[in-house]
Amino acid sequence: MRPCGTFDERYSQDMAILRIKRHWGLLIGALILLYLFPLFGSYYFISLVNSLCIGIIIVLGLQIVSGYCGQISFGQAAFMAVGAYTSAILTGKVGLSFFLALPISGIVAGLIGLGGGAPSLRIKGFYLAMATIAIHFVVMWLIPHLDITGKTQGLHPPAPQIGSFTFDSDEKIYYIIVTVMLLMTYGARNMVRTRVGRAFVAIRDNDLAAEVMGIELYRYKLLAFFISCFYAGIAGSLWAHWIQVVHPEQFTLLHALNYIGMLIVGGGGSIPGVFFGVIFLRLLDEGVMFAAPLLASIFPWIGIHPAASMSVSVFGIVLIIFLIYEPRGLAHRWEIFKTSYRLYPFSH
Amino acid sequence: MKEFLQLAIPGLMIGGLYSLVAAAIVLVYKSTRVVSLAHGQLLAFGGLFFWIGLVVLHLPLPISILLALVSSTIMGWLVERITLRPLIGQPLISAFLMTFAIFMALDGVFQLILKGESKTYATLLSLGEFEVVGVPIRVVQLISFAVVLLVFLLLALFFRFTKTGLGMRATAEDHQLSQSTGINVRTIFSLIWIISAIVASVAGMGTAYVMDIHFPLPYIGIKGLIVALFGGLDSLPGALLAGLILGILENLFAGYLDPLVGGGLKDVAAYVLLLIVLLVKPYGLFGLKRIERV
Amino acid sequence: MNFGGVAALSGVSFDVRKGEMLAVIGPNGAGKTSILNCINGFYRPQKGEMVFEDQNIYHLPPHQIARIGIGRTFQNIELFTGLSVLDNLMAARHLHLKRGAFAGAIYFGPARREEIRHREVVEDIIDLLEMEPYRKKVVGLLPYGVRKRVELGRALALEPKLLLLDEPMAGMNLEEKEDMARFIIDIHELKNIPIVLVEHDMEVVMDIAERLVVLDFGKKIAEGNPDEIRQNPLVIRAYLGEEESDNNQ
Amino acid sequence: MRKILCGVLIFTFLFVTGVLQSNAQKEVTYLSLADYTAAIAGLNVPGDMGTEDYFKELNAKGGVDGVKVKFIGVDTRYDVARGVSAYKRYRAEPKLLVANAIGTPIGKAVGPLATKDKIVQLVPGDGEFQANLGRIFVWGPTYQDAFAATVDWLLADWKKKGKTGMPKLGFISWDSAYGKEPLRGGKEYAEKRGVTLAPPEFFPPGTMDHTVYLSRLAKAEVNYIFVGGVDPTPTNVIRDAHKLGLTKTIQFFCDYWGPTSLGVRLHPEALEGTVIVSYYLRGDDARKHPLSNLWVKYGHGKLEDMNEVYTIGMLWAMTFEAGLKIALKEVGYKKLDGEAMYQAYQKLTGLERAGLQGPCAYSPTSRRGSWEVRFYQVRAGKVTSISDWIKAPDAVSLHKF
Repeated sequence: MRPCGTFDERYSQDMAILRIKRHWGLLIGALILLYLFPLFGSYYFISLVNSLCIGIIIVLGLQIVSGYCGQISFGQAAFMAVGAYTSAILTGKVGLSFFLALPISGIVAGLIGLGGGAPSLRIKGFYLAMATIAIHFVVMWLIPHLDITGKTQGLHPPAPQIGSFTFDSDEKIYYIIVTVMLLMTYGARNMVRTRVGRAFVAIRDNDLAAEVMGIELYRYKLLAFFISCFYAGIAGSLWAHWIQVVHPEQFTLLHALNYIGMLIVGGGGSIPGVFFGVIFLRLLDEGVMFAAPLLASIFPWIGIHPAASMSVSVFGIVLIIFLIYEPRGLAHRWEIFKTSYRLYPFSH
Repeated sequence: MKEFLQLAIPGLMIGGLYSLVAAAIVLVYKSTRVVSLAHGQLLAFGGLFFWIGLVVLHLPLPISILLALVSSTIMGWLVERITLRPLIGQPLISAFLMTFAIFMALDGVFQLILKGESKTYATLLSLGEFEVVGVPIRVVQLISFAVVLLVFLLLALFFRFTKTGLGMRATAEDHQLSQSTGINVRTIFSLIWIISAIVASVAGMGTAYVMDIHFPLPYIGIKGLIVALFGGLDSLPGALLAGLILGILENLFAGYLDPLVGGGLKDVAAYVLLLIVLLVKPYGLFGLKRIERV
Repeated sequence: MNFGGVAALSGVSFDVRKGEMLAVIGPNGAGKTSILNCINGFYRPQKGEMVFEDQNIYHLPPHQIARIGIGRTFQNIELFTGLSVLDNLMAARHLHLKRGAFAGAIYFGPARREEIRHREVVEDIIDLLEMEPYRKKVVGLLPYGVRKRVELGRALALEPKLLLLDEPMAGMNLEEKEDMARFIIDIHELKNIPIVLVEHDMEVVMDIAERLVVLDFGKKIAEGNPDEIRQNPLVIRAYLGEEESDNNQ
Repeated sequence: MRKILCGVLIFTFLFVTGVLQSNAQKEVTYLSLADYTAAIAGLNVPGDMGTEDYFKELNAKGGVDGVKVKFIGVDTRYDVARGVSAYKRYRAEPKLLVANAIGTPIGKAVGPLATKDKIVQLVPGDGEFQANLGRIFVWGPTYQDAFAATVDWLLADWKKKGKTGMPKLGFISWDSAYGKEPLRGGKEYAEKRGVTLAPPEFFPPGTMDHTVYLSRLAKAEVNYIFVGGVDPTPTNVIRDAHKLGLTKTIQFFCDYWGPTSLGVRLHPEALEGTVIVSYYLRGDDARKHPLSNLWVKYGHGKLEDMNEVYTIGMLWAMTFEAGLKIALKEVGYKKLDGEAMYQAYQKLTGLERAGLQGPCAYSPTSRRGSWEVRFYQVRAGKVTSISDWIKAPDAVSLHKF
């Protein structure tokens, strides 16, 4: 968002994301608002923001592997499960602090995620996507059949703790989740505009040319998978300690598909797109879920079950409309808006 | 041996139905390069329409079949016309997501009709059973298997000998080229969706007959997708063979390995197989490897 | 080098001398592009050897060829369509940048300094090829001639020790061709690196190349300076085919 | 475009007036986190219909001492994230007293939240909540109790048939927490009574063909098979067993969520002879019950199309009504909260619920909805009662949770 008539004099200035004082002002204002939100937000909205932040972390990972590196992955839900379980085991059974378990669960998920990227040596495109679906199911079958994961019963990870302070409520863990989300966003935003990020886009846009430029395809594809699964693992760990239950039945393929949907609605290859996509689809999902009982109570002749079924359809229909009328995602709309703002008041 | 056959023969019968779903997916992929999740719903609705005709409206069997086929035709056409045609020229992942969106949109309708219950064709055709080497086989299963083979035969004939079929094969090779030779690619797309919807609905009637109509029926579509990949996304014979193989192997996995690992292997088996196949033969058993030119 | 029974290249051998501009010419299907593909590792010839600066590069994968210092452009433009001109060139600096994913994510400190340093190198190339107005434009939307230029710039950004250009002037109008020829000559003089120029159109290269290699049906039929080639009867027949022989009768 | 806008405006207007209307009187809230569109919809849809209809009837009669009950049913699609989100959304509803969380993982995820908010939570039948007493109440006897009662029944049956030795029992159910629950305690009970258990079979929910698992149980030469899963799963399992010819030699049992009369109607020949252990009325018993008329009254169709699970919904509602009555008497509407309701629920011991279920067993030391089960058998395509109410053995205490 640059107002008309702003120019750069140095390369460092041109490369900065925040270019003028107003940007810094906006950013700091937004951060203050975000951190003060639990003081005035209602319980439900705090919890909603928590779930949005976790969703954003997962989709950021997906954006890196799919949106930037072009390798579609349906494994996000499974790797989130890996992260959640690792964290739950490390804190619950080993007794590690949450703040150590958080990065470790990211790394563990990332390492297992390398297995998801392994087939990318030989296959690409949709075949690779299906391989990640296969990995999803293999992981989700393994989890309830191992002893360490509490089998089908799941685990109850404890709330995070610093000294004697426990982050045991939505308002408290909100600060952890939001902070981690901001850090992860900062990392992703910078990563995609530096060397590794350009290598990813090069692979996505033209893998032959990328190789000619000296980019080792397989290594960078694996790196992309590692990073995306790292993000999923971090999100899983946060989720586990927020809900305080990890259960094999809570990570399904439908979740993974939903994350891809968020990516598309938001727009591939764009970090703000992740925010748009996650927020739009999560709010839509919440909306249809709560419209159903409301509808049923206002128009009793509809009944609860048809209203619920309709909510499923509405979700599908909105996605259809989106794909037809805004195929490049909300991020594209945002770009158009930014450009017109840049030129304002001279529209030509 | 007897135990092996007891596992393999029912697997083969189910596998035939997987092949049909896979065939429907392969048809669409071959001509439009769209990988479809929506076929699970087309299948489920095929079964549902048949049930509506037979059980709700009490129509005679042939008319019910006709009703199901006609409704599926309309549905296939509508799906292509409304949702996928606007996406021509968009990235294929959008089209894939579109099929997912269709899946969700139709799932709501499917669940609305089902109300969590299970529907069946009740006592339609119970022609008894006979034994082959000690394995009981029901005549109905045999009939459904024969139908599977017949559909494949018809598809093969259609693509080899009719002008439309040839046009579709040409479209599969190159959209722009075939357009320039006077083939209307859009009509071909509509037609291919209609044909695939019909194939899926036949599979749906078969599956629903063997296993009733209840909530997981649409998810057979994902199985079909695995089978299609397993056989190679652009190969009809591959779909047939891969379906049969998967049907059998699934049962063998569950039969021999389940006790060792504590159950639940049946579904995972398909995915493990898929992973192995993709690593060994990246384009499926019969898929064409595309050579890239610089 | 065979493709399923079709011999694409056989018994072709030539060398590139330090600092020279070599043109490889020949009619359609002569195997010109195949030679480049063999050199930078896309194709794996069944027999033969390739030596670059006393190092055998036979059967090395493409990214290692790039590391050794061989850069190339493509006949059909193969750009990173989603990136801006600037980022396309920066992507080609990949081998010269050292910071990994983690440093990039943190950005402050070494990664940032590195980015700025290499930005300057890239800006020089942009100046050289006169691409300033397009700097921040996404390349997928640029006109054809400019995209060709971006590709040349991208190959330059690699800082190659040997530059392979695959039909840099294909599909251009006369004016664009002249511009492109000027850029190639500029690069050749400024960087003093050997350039292998593959071209379909003989007349264009005659003016700028110092030496030419002529291919036909995967075989080398002639080698020499432009004047020698112009008079070579084999070359004339290969280029003009039967018509020429009709005239002779 | 203008038409769409008009439509949206009218819709919003109706919406707003509806919302305003429903906020006018004294009311309490009953929340149901149910799965209407996925794996266990067969249980949840008719169940919540029953609850909703009973509350409508109750409100039409003026509610409990003038306090009306607001029913909210949310479709969670068997998804934990949705369940938790829905709970958090509705937790601020005026006087939310009871949350019914259907589906094991959702129950477990909502449990700590409901406990923190001090409201009463209901779950289907996991013995875990009886073993660790908290604010979570079970609908009826736990799953393991039903399994233990079945073991008793089959031993009597074995003796009645004049066979010697000990029978062998097979177990087949979903590969999930719910599917494995009956064996946590049930296994110990069977061992105590000397019944051998064949290795249990678990299949993924949504499996459509069960022949593999059944053949393996047949090979283990079991005499009885206990089938788990929510209808239509058990119906389909027994249908497959029938195809394999197993129903002739093996006696099948189903647990609470086994074939309803609708399931029986689909495959009468397959289900013939199947024994169902139940804590609520089934078949014609349920249909003859006067409360079943609500099914017709609220326009769900003909009485013979009624799913018996409908009555369970009414049971929840009746229990809620009784609990509310006690809580209102003790603290009054103003101070009414989840804590008061929790105390009231513990005083419901012995509550009779129109004979639809055995007397209520909620007490400070018990979370069971009742102790009694009764056995039904499919005879000539009808679910027929073959026993009176029997007190189920306590199998929960045998397992270390």
